[in-house]
Amino acid sequence: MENLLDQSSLFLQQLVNGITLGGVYALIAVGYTMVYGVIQLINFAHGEIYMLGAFLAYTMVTVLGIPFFAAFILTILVCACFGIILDFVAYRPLRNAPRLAALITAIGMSIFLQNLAMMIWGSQIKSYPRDMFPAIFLKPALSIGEVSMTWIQVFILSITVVCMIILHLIIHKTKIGTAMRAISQDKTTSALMGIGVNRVISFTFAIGSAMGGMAGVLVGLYYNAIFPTMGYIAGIKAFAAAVLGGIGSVPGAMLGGGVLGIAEVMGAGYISSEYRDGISYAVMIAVILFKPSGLIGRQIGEKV
Amino acid sequence: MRWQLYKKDPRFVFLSLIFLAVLLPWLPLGASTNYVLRIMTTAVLYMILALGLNIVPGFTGLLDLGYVGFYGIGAYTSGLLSIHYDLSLWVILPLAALNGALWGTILGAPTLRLTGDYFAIVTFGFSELVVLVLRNELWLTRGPMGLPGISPPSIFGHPLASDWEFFYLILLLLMIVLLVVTRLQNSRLGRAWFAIREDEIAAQCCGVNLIRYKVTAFAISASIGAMGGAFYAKWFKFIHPDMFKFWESILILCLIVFGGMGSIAGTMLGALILIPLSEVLRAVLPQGLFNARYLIYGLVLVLMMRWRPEGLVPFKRAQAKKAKLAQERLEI
Amino acid sequence: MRKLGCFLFAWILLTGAAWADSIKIPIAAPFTGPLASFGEGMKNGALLKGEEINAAGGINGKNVDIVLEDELCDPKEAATVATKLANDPKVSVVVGHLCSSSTLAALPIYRGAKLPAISPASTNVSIGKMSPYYFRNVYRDDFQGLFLAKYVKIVKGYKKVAIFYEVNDYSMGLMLAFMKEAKKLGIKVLGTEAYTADTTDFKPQLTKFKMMKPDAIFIPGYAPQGTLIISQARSLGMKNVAFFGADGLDDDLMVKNPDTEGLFVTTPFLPDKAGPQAAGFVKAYRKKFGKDPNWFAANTYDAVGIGAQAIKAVGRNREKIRDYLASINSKDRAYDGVAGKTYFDKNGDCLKEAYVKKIKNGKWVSAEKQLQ
Amino acid sequence: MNTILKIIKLSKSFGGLSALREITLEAKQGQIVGIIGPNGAGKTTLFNCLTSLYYSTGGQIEFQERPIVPEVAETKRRLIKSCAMLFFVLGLIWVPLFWSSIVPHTFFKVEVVLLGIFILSIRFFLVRGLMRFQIWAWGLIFVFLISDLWFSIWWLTHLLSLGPMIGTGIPLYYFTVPWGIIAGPFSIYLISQLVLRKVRQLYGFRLGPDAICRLGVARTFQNIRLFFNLSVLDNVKIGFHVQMRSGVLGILLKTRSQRDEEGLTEKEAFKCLRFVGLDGRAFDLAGALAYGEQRRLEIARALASNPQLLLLDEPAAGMNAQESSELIRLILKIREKGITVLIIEHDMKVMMNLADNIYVLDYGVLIADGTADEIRTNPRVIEAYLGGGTAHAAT
Repeated sequence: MENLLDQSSLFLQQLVNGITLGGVYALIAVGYTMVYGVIQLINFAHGEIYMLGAFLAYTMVTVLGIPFFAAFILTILVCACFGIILDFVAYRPLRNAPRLAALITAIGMSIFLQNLAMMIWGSQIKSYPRDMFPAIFLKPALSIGEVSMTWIQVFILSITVVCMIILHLIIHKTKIGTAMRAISQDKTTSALMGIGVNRVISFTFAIGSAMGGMAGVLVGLYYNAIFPTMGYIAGIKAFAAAVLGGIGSVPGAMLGGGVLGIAEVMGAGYISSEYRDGISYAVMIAVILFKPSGLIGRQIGEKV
Repeated sequence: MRWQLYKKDPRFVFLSLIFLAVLLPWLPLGASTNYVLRIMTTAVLYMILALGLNIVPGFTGLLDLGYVGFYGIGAYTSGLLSIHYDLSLWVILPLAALNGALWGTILGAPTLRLTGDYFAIVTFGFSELVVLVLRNELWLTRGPMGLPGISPPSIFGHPLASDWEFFYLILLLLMIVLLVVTRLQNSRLGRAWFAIREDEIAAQCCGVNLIRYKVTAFAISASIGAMGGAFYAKWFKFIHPDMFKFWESILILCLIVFGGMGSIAGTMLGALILIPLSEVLRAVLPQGLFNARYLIYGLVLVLMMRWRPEGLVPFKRAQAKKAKLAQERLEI
Repeated sequence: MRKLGCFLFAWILLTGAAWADSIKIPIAAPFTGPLASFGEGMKNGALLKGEEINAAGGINGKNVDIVLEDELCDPKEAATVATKLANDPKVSVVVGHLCSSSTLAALPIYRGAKLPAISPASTNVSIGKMSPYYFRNVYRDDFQGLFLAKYVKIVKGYKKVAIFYEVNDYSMGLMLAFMKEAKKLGIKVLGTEAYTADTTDFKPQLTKFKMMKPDAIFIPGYAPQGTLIISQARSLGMKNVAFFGADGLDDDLMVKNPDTEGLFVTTPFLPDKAGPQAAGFVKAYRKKFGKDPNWFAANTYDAVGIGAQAIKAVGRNREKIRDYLASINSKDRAYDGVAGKTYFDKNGDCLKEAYVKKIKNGKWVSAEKQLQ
Repeated sequence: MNTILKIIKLSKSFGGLSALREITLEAKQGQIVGIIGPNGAGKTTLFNCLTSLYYSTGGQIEFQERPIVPEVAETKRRLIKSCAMLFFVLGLIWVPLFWSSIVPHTFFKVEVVLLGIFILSIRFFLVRGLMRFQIWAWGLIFVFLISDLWFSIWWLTHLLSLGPMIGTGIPLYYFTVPWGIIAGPFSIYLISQLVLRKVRQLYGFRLGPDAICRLGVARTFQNIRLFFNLSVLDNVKIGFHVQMRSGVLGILLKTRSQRDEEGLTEKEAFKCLRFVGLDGRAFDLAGALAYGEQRRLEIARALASNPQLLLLDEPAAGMNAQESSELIRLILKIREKGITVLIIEHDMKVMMNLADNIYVLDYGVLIADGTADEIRTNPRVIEAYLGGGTAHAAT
């Protein structure tokens, strides 16, 4: 019987790991979902904004000595502005260029930002100084038998849920939210209706990047490791989560993130840890092939 | 009269360019001839890869981010065949091309129904999976230990050793690929691809079976990539999974974007300029800023798309020139 | 057409090599990229030795010019660097290549150009028999794995061990050697889990280890991932599990992390165990760079010394240098360097002792019980 | 004069909005048929359904007695449903066997139960998807059937090695053997069904736009869809695509047949251009042509695929009087070649003296059909066009 209890606590602990990882992917996936939902562009550079968020918080705390929570808020704001600048510099001029052009610009931007960070902060793995965040984060919040969940995991999940709720309200209740949904249906008509299309798109980028920056800080905290190429792989997995949930829908991003996080952790735990990244890529390809509209998303017919 | 016409004919331009390249090893460069020859061989190799990739985004307008997967498959096919069965390069090249085409079809057939963005992401997923398999399947590829000791190619029994021999071999391959690509471009298949690139719906209504022609384009592009990989393995004599990372796809994409998507001359020019650029940057950049050259490639992608999306040698102008040429030939 | 021709020609001139009349000893290592901290150790060791040689009048009157060649621990870069060095007549011996994959990439080029090379750091097993022009003044992974298994059995007495390896040639080589020896010595290997280079989330695998309840976990990977694994294991509540590793973990990065208390690693160089010159070397290194040398610095320091000694003895002809290096094949003709006596076997490998050091209240100290 | 095209009760709806409701329409060989109606009446949707750019949600289209849009009969639908249900029931006993065969000594474990629920739920969604004719269900079922087949073969070949007891006290042996016998043949049956054209046809897999073009239906578009970056000659050559046969190998080896075919196509393309009056501009880019010339190039490209039925979508839109009279002469020349023409047009002058038979569409419903004179005086048409009130016709 002892074997059974032991096995199930292993499973539950993996589940906890999976949910936390899922929360992180969900936060990043929101950025992809909102941007793709509005202007149908895969914002490859979003992964890099997530990485910049982590590094900004690191620099603020170590170099400028700002306390953690202030640095946390400041990083979110700076990342939001960064998202707007990125849209203004890279994507606005290509608003009605062919999709191939915008996609290639996104890839170029991602490579550019990645190497810029590598030049500024060097390519070694850096970690947040131990005294930076309140010590309570590391103490296990609730532990049943072998299974333990630290406060920082609780902090990440709670922030993810709170952000999702706020975002959902913004999109469905506020004026700018309706404008966003209008633009995702048809850009030109919404412009005719007096919606400042570029302004709303910048707002979308701002929110998406703010979420991405927040995710960067949380990951830096949780794994205590940041390095310039962390955005590239996490970005692609987050996009897979966004597609899995149903591109364009915020709850979809959350669901997709959770499912992908758990699938990856279970895969690494039970199937084979070498193919850990492979599992999320396989899930992404399977979803795109068999159900492009994702779990929640609606099928957007192609207008001839 | 015939001479002026002949001078403008693209075929003549390519032949004279290759004739100039043949002279390269004998140029008096003193000690660094081998080093320059090696850079030129790499540049010509990337020209072949760029011509291969050019078929998918250039002719048919589909962004393929997974091109390095086929490059890796070709390299490992060649490496494994030459280690286990010690086949010569002339047997390996067609086999690698076939293997690349096979995997191109396996990936292409189900995914080519997708819209552009999703297709790009699926090809990216494919190339990452290929790297994972190469790295983790020890029984097949010795995984991270790589494949050392690949025998160099040999012509009539004489194994190639010095750099100029490899340079002539890669030039020969370039001419073959150039022949294939130009013939495809000016044929029914090429026109169907351009139709798909210009307007899919109109192409469909003209009787072009979208899926079949996209998969054909993908298979041919994959086989050229695999052939490039086969040469690379034989030339390098050692291959390792880290050589086929996502960055290579971006680099080759950068070449065709910079040169001009869809135009053969542009793609070749792009490779000729950008590949030696990284060697020049190695000499110019200070020690610490070594990865600045990736930064510059990323910047090239962004700036080109912003100010000159059609690249150095625009596809549209190439078509107009070709049409003018056909008109003059008709009048004679 | 003409525009293209002259453009091409200018391009070629630009990449020509600069001319200087001095003896060039290039150091090929990853000075940027994830393993830059190891490369930096090699750089400092080489520069220090270069200064000392020049201070003592250089080799046969000519100054020694230490040239740093960055290859990012990437096989393609290594091959390009190797070609550049092979074509440079000023270069007659190379001290280079840290990662085994870049070493394997450069080997055929060095053999083609008959250019002898000494690697102070690449420990992979399969490199030895690949080329007669390749020598190493560091022990091989199989020896290190065997030594580690013996040490764990005799000194520490662990019964159940788990292995958490990185998917690369160095880490897997060590793991295979360790497991072979562990089976012979009766140490039970509970399980092995892998991780890729740029992951930061090790919790799924560590949770599996937690359930296995091993005595100790062997991490044959590199330091950057090592610190993360240990601190994440501690946060999962694996307080009483010991950790041990190989020379990949021997880096100051580990000391900064308070969780790594009690970690012990094998290393080719220990200041207080290595003999008389070591003390002088450590003092000079600390004076010049402000911190203690790691084993990369010591080995590179010796490698440059061996190269300089070869050039002094037989001049700059590459073939002669290779024969000279091959002639150092017995204990009495060995090069008595900072990291112990170095002599090569017929494959160009060398048999050197391995030492063990551990972290005690935040500092690297040499372990009490060594194993000879 | 046999009927070349028959559309029976065709309907198409985008979500709630029904663009076409029960359209029945006929076109005879060599006839010019006009379709008129106010904007948004569903004329272009009718053309798109005809060339299967849209999948119509009901009704049938026959071209030369060959069904382009097949009717999915009710009896065949039930066959698919029964297959689906059988597949699901077999799935029920699949899960414990699937897991026990992989990890024999782990019959009761947390993961087995959860994995079982997970696989069962996937199979349930598959069956539901299969019944609603969704493409993704067809794909996934294919994967599951392959794995069923693989495991049944594996079990049948390993009959002895499984042994009566597998660590769990339950004689799996008696489960796995019957399962192997049932699942194997059933999987083969379902795979063959799903692969054979008959079932795929039944599944509502319609001919694609390119297959319809190969049958001999060419069309032009309301907003000009030319290949603007290609030369005029190339645009027409692409129209010849259906008539050419050269494949990849032929092109690469530049075989004699491929060269002859290219030469023939070039001559034919010039003939087409001369027919349309554009042979002077053969070597300019399609984008450089004037609006009227682009319209005529699109018609030339459509003619290049040697169609029996030509669909013209507002060819005279935006043309002045002189250009539209030229167009009328061109369309009459096309009719002399024996090609049936179906025209959508607003310009009454063009329509009245061209069309033999006119159908009038309004809000997706057919409100009138007949010769040009009948239509001109039909009150319902006038009301639809002029929006009620004035009774006298617009001549």
